[in-house]
Amino acid sequence: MIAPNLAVDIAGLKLKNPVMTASGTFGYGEEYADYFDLNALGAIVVKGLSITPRTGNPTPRIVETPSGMLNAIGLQNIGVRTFIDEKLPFLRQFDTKVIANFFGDSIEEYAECARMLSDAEGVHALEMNISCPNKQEGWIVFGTDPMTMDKVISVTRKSTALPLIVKLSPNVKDIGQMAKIAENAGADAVSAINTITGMVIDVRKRMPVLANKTGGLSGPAIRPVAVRMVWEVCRAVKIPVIGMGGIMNAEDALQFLIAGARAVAVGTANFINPSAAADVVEGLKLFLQDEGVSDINEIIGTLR
Amino acid sequence: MIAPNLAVDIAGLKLKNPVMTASGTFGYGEEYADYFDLNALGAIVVKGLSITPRTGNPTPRIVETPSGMLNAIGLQNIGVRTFIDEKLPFLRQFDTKVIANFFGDSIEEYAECARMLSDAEGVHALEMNISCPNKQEGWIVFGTDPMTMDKVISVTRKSTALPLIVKLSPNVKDIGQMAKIAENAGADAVSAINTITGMVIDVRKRMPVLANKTGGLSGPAIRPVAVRMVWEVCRAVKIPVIGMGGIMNAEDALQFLIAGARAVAVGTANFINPSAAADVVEGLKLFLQDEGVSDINEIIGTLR
Amino acid sequence: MRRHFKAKVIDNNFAAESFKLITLSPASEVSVPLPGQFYMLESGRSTDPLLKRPFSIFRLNDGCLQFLYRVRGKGTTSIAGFNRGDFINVVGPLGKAYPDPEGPFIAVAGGVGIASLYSLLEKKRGKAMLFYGARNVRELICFEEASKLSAKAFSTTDDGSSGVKGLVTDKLSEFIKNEGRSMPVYACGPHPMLKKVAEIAKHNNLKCYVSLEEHMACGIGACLGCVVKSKSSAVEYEYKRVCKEGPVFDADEVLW
Amino acid sequence: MRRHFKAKVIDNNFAAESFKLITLSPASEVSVPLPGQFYMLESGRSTDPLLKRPFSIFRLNDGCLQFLYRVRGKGTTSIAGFNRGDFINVVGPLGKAYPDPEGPFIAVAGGVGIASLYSLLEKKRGKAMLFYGARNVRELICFEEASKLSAKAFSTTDDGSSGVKGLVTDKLSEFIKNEGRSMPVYACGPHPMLKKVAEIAKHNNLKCYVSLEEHMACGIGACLGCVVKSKSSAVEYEYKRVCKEGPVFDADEVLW
Ligand SMILES: Cc1cc2nc3c(=O)[nH]c(=O)nc-3n(C[C@H](O)[C@H](O)[C@H](O)COP(=O)(O)OP(=O)(O)OC[C@H]3O[C@@H](n4cnc5c(N)ncnc54)[C@H](O)[C@@H]3O)c2cc1C
Ligand SMILES: Cc1cc2nc3c(=O)[nH]c(=O)nc-3n(C[C@H](O)[C@H](O)[C@H](O)COP(=O)(O)OP(=O)(O)OC[C@H]3O[C@@H](n4cnc5c(N)ncnc54)[C@H](O)[C@@H]3O)c2cc1C
Ligand SMILES: Cc1cc2nc3c(=O)[nH]c(=O)nc-3n(C[C@H](O)[C@H](O)[C@H](O)COP(=O)(O)O)c2cc1C
Ligand SMILES: Cc1cc2nc3c(=O)[nH]c(=O)nc-3n(C[C@H](O)[C@H](O)[C@H](O)COP(=O)(O)O)c2cc1C
Ligand code: FES
Ligand code: FES
Repeated sequence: MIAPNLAVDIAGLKLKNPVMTASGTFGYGEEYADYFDLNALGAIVVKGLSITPRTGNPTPRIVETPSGMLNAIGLQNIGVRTFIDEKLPFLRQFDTKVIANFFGDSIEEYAECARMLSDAEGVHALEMNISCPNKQEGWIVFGTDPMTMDKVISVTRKSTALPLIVKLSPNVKDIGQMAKIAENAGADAVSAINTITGMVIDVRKRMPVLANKTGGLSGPAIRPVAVRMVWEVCRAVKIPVIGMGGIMNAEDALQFLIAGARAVAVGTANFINPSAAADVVEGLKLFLQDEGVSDINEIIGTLR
Repeated sequence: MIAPNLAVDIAGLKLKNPVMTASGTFGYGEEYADYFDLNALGAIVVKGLSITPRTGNPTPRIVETPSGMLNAIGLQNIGVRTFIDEKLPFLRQFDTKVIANFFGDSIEEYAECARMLSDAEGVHALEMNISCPNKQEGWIVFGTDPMTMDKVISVTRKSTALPLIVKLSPNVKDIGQMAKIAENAGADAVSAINTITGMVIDVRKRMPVLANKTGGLSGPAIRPVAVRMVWEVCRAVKIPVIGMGGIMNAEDALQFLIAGARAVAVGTANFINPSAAADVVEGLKLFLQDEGVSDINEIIGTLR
Repeated sequence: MRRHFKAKVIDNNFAAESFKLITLSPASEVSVPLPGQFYMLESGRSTDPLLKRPFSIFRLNDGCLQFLYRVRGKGTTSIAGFNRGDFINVVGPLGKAYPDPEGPFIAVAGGVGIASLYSLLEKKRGKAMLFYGARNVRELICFEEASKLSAKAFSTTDDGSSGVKGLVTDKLSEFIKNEGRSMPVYACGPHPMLKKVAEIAKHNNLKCYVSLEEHMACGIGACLGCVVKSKSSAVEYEYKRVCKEGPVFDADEVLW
Repeated sequence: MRRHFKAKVIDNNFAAESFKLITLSPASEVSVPLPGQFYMLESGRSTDPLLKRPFSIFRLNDGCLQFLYRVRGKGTTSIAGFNRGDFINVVGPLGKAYPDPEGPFIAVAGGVGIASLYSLLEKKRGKAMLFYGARNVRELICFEEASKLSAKAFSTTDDGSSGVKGLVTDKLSEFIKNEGRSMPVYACGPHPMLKKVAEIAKHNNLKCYVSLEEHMACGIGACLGCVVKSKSSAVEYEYKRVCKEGPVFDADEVLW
């Protein structure tokens, strides 16, 4: 049998397959190079970057929950400069697209960060993490307030010619509507979902387990919510959608693709199985062969 | 050692302990009478009632997910009349408060339902399920739209003198704000959280597993989200809060109490362990003894 | 008598490829199950899998409860991992049993559906005409033992590796046509098979009882997850709970 | 050489009340671990528990990896349930090892911290002054074997059921004061113990290496979950990853 086609196109970004890594769960790629050939992936999305380095939150930063985990890393990162100088050269070795996830404390920072990353050789697309509070305007989270969201995307849009992916927060009432706002503000694609805010309390100490009190829930626990939200997003917008949330294997990934996502990202699963993302690629191939489908694009959005 | 005090007061409703059952997970109480003495509970919350009986959704109605389950029962119920005539007499035998959960398709139905239940002997409080769409006004879900929510609570408030508990939907951006609206509209207490909307797709059939496509996620998977939301609600309002979402044992219940909930409800756990709610009561006693605390009220809201 | 109890795993061995037989010794005094009733078995120690899983009582053996199950998804895989000596939580017996057949009767089993009928064959030794269909001879579990308990026994397999090649319902039709006897029919198996059996019974004016399956959360009537559409005099249809009003239904009640 | 492999459980027995020793035979060729390195072990078949759990290599025995672990929460309870013959997923060896002591050295173990130091004692047979503290004699696991591998060995217990009653750090102070030797210190145990050991070492101008613990998700440097505050020349402090820059740190680097 001929190998099925896995290539997909995200707003002009050609991926050899629809499997990416989720930001913050794959470091800068190099951590996983010991475990599998990074050429196997459609794209690598790196840990969220800001203009200047961030130290992040105090510990404990993570706690396990039933079929999931909370994290409050606090966006620790090495900063755009160091990323470009020290991490990007390594990633350029691979025939895999590199997507830079980034964020800022203000609209200006978002725009500036996008600009800096756009000039770097080997960054193929940008993913805006808008689940961060706006320091200048009363700490409103960019991605949960329609007006703030529209503004930060519109401005950032103007500062980059790369495909701009907006990563949606699930901590909203109507994620489809938020996706529509992103589309109208100039996003080339949207990705969903980011983590859902949660808390675990140590009942003996009467204290939250995380030093930051709350953290973001990820992993299989959130998958049903993620699939539903991605499905809503796909029905709301015409731009491509990247689905994620609790994907552990190819079958989970297929739920998102069938719901309409053009690509998927593997997150927490990388922690449990360092070759999870590559295994998903293999699993998708097997599924297509098994079902006698020659092109993954014939699976996308086929939910009846 | 003297047995610790477990009694709590919810808006004048005196419960012998803070443990209730979550609506829809305990039938009308009688299903569980074979498994433990219902007198052990603080309160029994019955399956959601409407003025006239409902047939509910087609099957499959449930599907298991990682550490959780989706349900789309579709509010099947026997109707207020039959409940009062056939189920309430059984419940009156017990020295346990009975809370009637109810809903409607329109504001008038909510008010009428509350009125009918208020006249029944042996109903001690009402819990409004506002996670239902408003048929008359474009299927907006009552509990996710501030205006609609305010209206339905204000009107229903006038039709009952019983303690009125409003059950909050988690499918919102800011549950604290929604709780505040409920408080201002006249709710005596709020309960949280109802299920989070989710979907599971059968990848071979390219179809949602549930006949209703989406369903409500419950169980341990949602507990971190529920604890966080209940904590936000407790900080937003002065009226008592009833916490629920994924409680499997006393330790889980304590997370909600420490976050500030005056009482808790055990839901999905009843399906896995028919005496789960009674076991939580026992576990709370042991915890208090172990910690040398003589009154559960000294635990409530002690999060540092 | 407790209906929610701990039981010790005495044995949990393969009965055939992908079929296991688990033997449980209850740790407290428990009720005696009737043929057709079922139990909810713990599906593991953690919250994934979360819900208990429903299984028909296969046999009561020396005070022990036996269940014959097919290892399918994550729940049964987890149950298959229980070892001798482990304790597991059990709820049951649950649901309505098969009404006692007064004389000879027809039993139709599809695949692991034999689990639900086996104890009826045991109880009514020598009274059953057994029709047992499976995919192949390997999945025709305990056909020999079941045959010995029956007056007559026929097997069918999809691949002809045992008995007649074809559908068990075809064999049943043929038998009723040829022998023309008037016996009640008791059936357990996949939904399409049950539907067909119900049609055949109706067509031949035979009383018919079917044991149905639905996804279950509680097994005790509380969640309303397991309902089936059934006929109602008052309204168009009515939902009945498989775990409470069933799993055994008069085929006439069911809206197929 | 694979750092992510399947391994067969050869043994998984109690070493003491609530302590187990698991012996794993890798199914493929794997790297040889150094004392102080650790592995991430699968915590079960389902998604609850979800994450792998970190454990120091205890011993390399006949090509098998051995881990000594305390059964605490749901992860270790699940690992305790693995049976001989099961296959589990393993990632490792991970992290920085103890720097090789050139001559005699002091080893300080608190409780199950002995797991991390044991292979160093084996490697540097007869070179260590061992200080081993535990709650009671039952939790003083393999003290005898460890003593044989050491030049001298002292035990302390909280309840005096073996060795001196009291803190291991008091015994250590006393020893250094009396014997005044200049040896590097290697320590693994609870955080407050390590902090105290670091103080004692600093006060006596001894080089000191500590093996730290933090909640881990990935174990391979990707999630940034396991960081510790450490000194930095440029900024106030810097977060280093226990799984990558550690778990063994120069005590001077750590911001205690
Ligand atoms: C009353 C009754 C008696 C049964 N008796 C037996 C028996 O004796 N032997 C036997 O092998 N099987 C029996 N079954 C079917 C058995 O319960 C399922 O095979 C089992 O639940 C599958 O679980 P799983 O997690 O391995 O499969 P999965 O497919 O992973 O299950 C996922 C979910 O679907 C539900 N589910 C899947 N298939 C079924 C089904 N056919 N019926 C009900 N729920 C299902 C599961 O309970 C679970 O919630 C019976 C079912 C019912 C309702
Ligand atoms: C580098 C390293 C080496 C270790 N070596 C050993 C060893 O050889 N023997 C041994 O018994 N233990 C060792 N530990 C501690 C061991 O990892 C924890 O006891 C174990 O993870 C607890 O898991 P649990 O699910 O049973 O406990 P829970 O308390 O239920 O764990 C809940 C969560 O907290 C994390 N956690 C809890 N305690 C710790 C801890 N002390 N360190 C790290 N994470 C923790 C768990 O990984 C899990 O994510 C080591 C830890 C680290 C970081
Ligand atoms: C430890 C950790 C760190 C993360 N950091 C980021 C980040 O820097 N930027 C971002 O957009 N998302 C971040 N995420 C969210 C993930 O990219 C992903 O959206 C989410 O975890 C859901 O997918 P999963 O369930 O497969 O992990 C992080 C998630 C985890 C678990
Ligand atoms: C099968 C099922 C039916 C439910 N029916 C109702 C209902 O009728 N009314 C209501 O307000 N909540 C209903 N709920 C929501 C629960 O009361 C509870 O809010 C939710 O399940 C979270 O708690 P848990 O995780 O402990 O189950 C239902 C939940 C389940 C699982
Ligand atoms: S399984 Fe819950 S009502 Fe039948
Ligand atoms: S555990 Fe993930 S970076 Fe250390």
